[in-house]
Amino acid sequence: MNSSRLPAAEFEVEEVLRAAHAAEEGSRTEPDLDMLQVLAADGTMASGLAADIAGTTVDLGPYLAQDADHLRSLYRDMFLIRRFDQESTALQRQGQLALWVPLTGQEAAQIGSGRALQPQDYAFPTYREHGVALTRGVELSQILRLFRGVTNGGWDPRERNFHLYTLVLAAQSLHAVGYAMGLQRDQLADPSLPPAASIAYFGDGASSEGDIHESMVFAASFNAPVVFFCQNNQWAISVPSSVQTRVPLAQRAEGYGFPGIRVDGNDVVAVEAVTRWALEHARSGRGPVLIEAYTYRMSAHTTADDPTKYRLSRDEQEWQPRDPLARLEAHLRSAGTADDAFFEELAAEARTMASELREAVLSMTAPELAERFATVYAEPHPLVQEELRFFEQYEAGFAEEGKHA
Amino acid sequence: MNSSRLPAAEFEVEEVLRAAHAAEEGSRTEPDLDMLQVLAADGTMASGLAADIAGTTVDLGPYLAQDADHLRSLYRDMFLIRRFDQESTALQRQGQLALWVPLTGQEAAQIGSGRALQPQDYAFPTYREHGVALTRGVELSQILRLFRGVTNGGWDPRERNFHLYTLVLAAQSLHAVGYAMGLQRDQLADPSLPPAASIAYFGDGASSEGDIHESMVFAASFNAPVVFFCQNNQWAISVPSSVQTRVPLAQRAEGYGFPGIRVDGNDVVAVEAVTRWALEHARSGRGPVLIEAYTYRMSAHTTADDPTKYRLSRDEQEWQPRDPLARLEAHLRSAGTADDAFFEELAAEARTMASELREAVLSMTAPELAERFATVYAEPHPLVQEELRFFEQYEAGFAEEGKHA
Amino acid sequence: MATMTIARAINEGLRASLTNDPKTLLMGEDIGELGGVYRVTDGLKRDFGAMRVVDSPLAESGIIGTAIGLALRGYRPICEIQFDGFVFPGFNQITTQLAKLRTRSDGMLSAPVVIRIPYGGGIGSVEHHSESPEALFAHTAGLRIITPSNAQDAYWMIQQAVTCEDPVIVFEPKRRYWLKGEVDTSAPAGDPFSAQILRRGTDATIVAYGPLVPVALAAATAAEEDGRSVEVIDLRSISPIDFDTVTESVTRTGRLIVAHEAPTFGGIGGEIAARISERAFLSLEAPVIRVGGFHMPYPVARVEEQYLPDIDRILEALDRAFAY
Amino acid sequence: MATMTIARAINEGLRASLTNDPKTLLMGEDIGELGGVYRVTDGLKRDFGAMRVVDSPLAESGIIGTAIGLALRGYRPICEIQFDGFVFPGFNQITTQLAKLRTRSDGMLSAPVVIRIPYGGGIGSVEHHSESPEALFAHTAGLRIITPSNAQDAYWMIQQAVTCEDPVIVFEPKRRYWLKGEVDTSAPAGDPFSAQILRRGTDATIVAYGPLVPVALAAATAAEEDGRSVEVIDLRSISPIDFDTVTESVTRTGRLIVAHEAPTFGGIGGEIAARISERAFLSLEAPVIRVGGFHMPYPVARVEEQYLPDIDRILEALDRAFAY
Ligand SMILES: Cc1ncc(C[n+]2csc(CCOP(=O)(O)OP(=O)(O)O)c2C)c(N)n1
Ligand SMILES: Cc1ncc(C[n+]2csc(CCOP(=O)(O)OP(=O)(O)O)c2C)c(N)n1
Ligand SMILES: [Mg+2]
Ligand SMILES: [Mg+2]
Repeated sequence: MNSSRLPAAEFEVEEVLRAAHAAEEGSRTEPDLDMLQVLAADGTMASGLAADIAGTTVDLGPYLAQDADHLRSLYRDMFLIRRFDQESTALQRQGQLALWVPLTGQEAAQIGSGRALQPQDYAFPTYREHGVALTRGVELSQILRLFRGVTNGGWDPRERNFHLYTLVLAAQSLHAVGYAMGLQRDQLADPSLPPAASIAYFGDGASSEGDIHESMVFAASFNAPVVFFCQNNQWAISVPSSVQTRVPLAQRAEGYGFPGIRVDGNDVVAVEAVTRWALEHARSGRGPVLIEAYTYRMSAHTTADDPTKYRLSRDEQEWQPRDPLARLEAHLRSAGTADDAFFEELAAEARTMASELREAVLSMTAPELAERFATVYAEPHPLVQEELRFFEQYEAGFAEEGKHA
Repeated sequence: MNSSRLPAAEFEVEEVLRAAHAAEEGSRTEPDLDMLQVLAADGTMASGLAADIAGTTVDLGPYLAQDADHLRSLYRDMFLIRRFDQESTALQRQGQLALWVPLTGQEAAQIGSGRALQPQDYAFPTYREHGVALTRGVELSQILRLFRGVTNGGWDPRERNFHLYTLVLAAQSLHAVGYAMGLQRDQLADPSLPPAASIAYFGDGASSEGDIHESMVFAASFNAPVVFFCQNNQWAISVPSSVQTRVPLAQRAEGYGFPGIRVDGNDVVAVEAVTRWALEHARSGRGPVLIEAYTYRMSAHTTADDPTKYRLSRDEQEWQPRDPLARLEAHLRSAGTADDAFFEELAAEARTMASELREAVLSMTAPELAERFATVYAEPHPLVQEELRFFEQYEAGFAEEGKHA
Repeated sequence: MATMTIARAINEGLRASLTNDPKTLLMGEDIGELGGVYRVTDGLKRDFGAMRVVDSPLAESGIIGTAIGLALRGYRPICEIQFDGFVFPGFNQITTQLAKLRTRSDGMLSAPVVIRIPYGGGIGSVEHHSESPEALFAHTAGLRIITPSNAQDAYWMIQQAVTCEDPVIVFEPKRRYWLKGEVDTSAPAGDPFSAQILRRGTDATIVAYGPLVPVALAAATAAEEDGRSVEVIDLRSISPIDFDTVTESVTRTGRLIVAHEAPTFGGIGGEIAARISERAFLSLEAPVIRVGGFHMPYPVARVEEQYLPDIDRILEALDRAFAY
Repeated sequence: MATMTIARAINEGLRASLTNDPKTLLMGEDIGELGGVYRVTDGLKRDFGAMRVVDSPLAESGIIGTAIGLALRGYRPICEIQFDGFVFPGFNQITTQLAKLRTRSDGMLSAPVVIRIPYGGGIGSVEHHSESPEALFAHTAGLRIITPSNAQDAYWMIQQAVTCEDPVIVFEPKRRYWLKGEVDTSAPAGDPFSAQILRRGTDATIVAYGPLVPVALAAATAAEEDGRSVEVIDLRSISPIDFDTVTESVTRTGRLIVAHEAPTFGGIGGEIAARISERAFLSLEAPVIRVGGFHMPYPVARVEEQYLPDIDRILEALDRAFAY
């Protein structure tokens, strides 16, 4: 992530991406190998789902939720979070946010997995999981506090069991495993507690970091109730996922001896089913699971990014027909389970949300630096106190008197 | 590694390892699953070797070297390095070395893999690979310079393409990959160069470090000519390998999309064949390979370690019959390709080596601290020069005159 | 009152923490059956079980990172890093996560993780086993760093680290593990983040911590023979530093020597020298003199005695201070 | 002579290095097609190809660790760390491997790896994108650390880092990337490890580096209005530090202010203050005053202007120095 307040790059944007690049591109596209899917890109829906897990066929049917109400609510979440994304992008362009990290294209992966969580589960996002935040019930405007630069956090993670965004890639994956080790111990101490799991979100780029490995080693070693949820959106800023791996990322799990599943990350129904299964697997003491949601970042990495530098519009167009919202809309319409009124109502709801969001952002006040001294330590700290005293005197204009106490 | 100069632990050694521990022990022993072997523990030798690599059967026959001369020379290397190990242990006990890291039990893994290397290959050891050093032609006494505390290195790695020991676990694995990336570039620049590979040695414990993961990610991404050679000797000091992994470590390779093979690490013939194949695979541009040599650390972790604290003598006894030297001796004797004279001659050679070693160690002089200032930087450095000046004046007794320039 | 070594005092302190708070747990490499390579956790797995005393996989980032997660779930993990030189794979988790969690959450979350690190040289060991990296942590806000120099402090400071709501790194002076001392296991503990004047003097002050405290005391005794009355302060806490105690001392003595094993350049002695030079500018009769390691990787065992600050090096520094 | 920004000057410097020595190569995240998030490597992959300008997997330890391996094979890798706050996963490789390789091999091996790190605040960014961690590297022997403050230095210092046999970390003042200046691409470069007096004065000296150099110069100009003649030194090299130049200056001016963005506590300013207080004890008319960040994680964007040392903070420090 780089800041939007930067001067624009002075170097000319290359007019055409080189032929070499285009050639590379060709070989980059990984085959959609063994990817679980229920809802096809054209909106047709299968009625069952089975996964091959370490050579055994597992029926995920019981985890599938396909009734009309449920599908409509999934669509609603995806629609609202896309609208949220658009509004936040607009707010950034208008200078109200320092930066924005769009999720467009990844709604199914996030809403599907987020909806699979139970209240007692705890989610560790990276920085793009606004959709998961919505499913957890986090007040969306709070997310924008981070991007407005008034806090590095934004919400109380304990309220909705949704952790703060962690910007150092992969670091949170270990926190998720440790948290799961805590859940294990809680359960041992009090077996009447509802079984719970944690879930760690990370990207295809982050998968290369050592912390991802160590988190999988620890999770396997302690059979921790954790689900690793990798959104392979094909890109780590400008670097294609083929630089991080030459096989599906889900396959990494085999090296640690726990299940790894690749799911169509643009199919919200399949994502939800797979994640439900994985969470239950974890909660019931059977250990960790890795899910790779194969999806696509349809927008820029952040509002400071310029994807024309590194990817062809052809590529972006290729993914357009796989849009997670379009396919569920197609399904709902063709199945007759949602009519124009539904979509119009939803659009209206989204408009209201957007304007409330805008209001909330504009009313967010900047903190005072003086307040920041209070949260460095939990207990009194003489250096912090001394520096705060200095700062307050300095600010109060005593500074000019020459000598600080 | 901890130092031998420490006072002995004051806490009483637990009289009996707890029943709980014993129970754990039982489940710890991993099955010898899918482990390549030619030379069985009883000395019988198969005539062929085939590996299942990603579902395809690969004939390793062409890589097998089984003629009598060769087998005798493998035995010789293993015998000499065990003798070296014993002598070094003795030197440590006599206070001539600060510490010793024994290899007994791992001779086949080290001699087999080391002998598979060609001169242009480059090896990155951890700290226990004295056997590999021998196969590279490193003067063995130089290794003891490190353990005598007169250097952190000991030999010129470029002379024999055998890198210095790296004590921070797993760090050298990335160096091996970078080196292999250099080999790739050299080859591109000058195709007449003999193809070469690097090999990274690490242990079952080190396999959990993030650097191992990153090295495998980089190796796969750049298809680097590197062989990862993991000696799974069952223990990371006191921690059994089951804490690091619940599946064979060789399986990790699947997650990166390159071949992983588990070989009987106590079978020098199979180890050599597999490593030869892997190196050729790497050198010929087909990318990295992971070899897990399944073996056993028959002695303590270091001379400062006390294995009775954490493992049962039953365990140690179980591995005794799988001794890599005993089985090759049994084979040589039953095949009639080595007689008593051979073994006696070898023992005599080893005795000579040992006494020369002892002499070399005793004649190793400690450096002067003043010399250490010279190797911190390659180019002149004012702070180092200033501190050296101070130190020399201080040592010369000028210090008493009160003021340092 | 009982006599025990520093190692045993930490063992007993850990035992007390494990007993007092069911949410505490130990994590590290070889801390279970083996009891750690220094036997500091000896017997604790036997007595508290594998869920409380966890032999972790061999990965320092993993140890610190999962400890943070455990802390988020309400636990109080006490991590052992096997040696000073092996903390660096965990540096990212300590610096960017553990230290910043509280600020990141605007004070809503805390991560009361304790990290025990045996540190320092003088044990005749190989590379990476003798370092003093405390300055590399002290610069990062959000962490607290303490280092006991005697058994009484060792027993109490580890327990105080555990109950502290902030993350605390405890640097344990490994070459003093077998130093014996009296421990009052009933006495209420003093503030672990304060310095302690161990010896009164009028002509100069020596500030030291951890393994160099006995050296500083011996130097002060030796200086007495030259007619110099030297005050000795055990810093005890490296972050925060109890500058009040040091300033007060220096305003009385007029001279300050700061000694640590870590290299002088960029070491914590620079911070002390800078701050005291400012606070006590008009009282100083000589510049603050630092005694520390040279700007080189910790040298090989056979020369470490020449490298480590010893009584003579401190006396030489005193000579320089008195020459002004 | 050409006018260019610092970013462009580094780009041109890298281009010159890639042209002059076929063994050089760049490695990092997003440095290829994208040209880095700051476009500093823009166009280089196009012109030198994927074997010389390598988009690496996303792993900082991997970048540094493989760079060491490449260096062992005779290459001269120039690594880019995307932001200051993301260097820490690579900290272990830098601290325990890169810095120590030469000593470990008794001088037989060297690892001429260059690590470029855009650093510092003032860009209105989110967490981990505005830090100044130079002190965390300066304490480790075996590394060299430089930081250019203008285009001319940027162009030459990166090239000098590349030809240096020692590992060099180049901290690039990211908020000054678009600061323009004259670059003489033909002039022989001065010693990159020396400080430079940018402005002469008689009453006080300000030492600054990287992003704060323009601030120090502006403060000196402002002080002139109060009748104070202030000398300004651009430190340029953080390890080693050119103490001779600073000492010489302070013996003339009698007062020293050291300014950096990094937190004061444990920062490199402490080292400078301590060393100059010792070297110039009898010349100092006031204690060395440090101006730096507070002991807190780099604050959120909306308050960073209050946090960052600015002209007023330096003037306030000058006032304090003149009050003695
Ligand atoms: C340790 C670390 N290194 C570098 C960065 C800079 N950075 C921010 S996002 C990003 C790409 C991440 O890609 P991926 O993990 O695929 O997640 P995505 O952005 O696609 O959701 C990079 C390199 C970082 N945040 N953390
Ligand atoms: C990064 C790091 N952490 C901890 C240590 C301390 N240590 C030295 S050897 C060892 C166990 C290594 O086990 P393994 O990798 O299996 O190798 P083996 O000793 O069995 O050959 C440990 C924990 C270290 N050297 N480096
Ligand atoms: Mg991605
Ligand atoms: Mg092992």
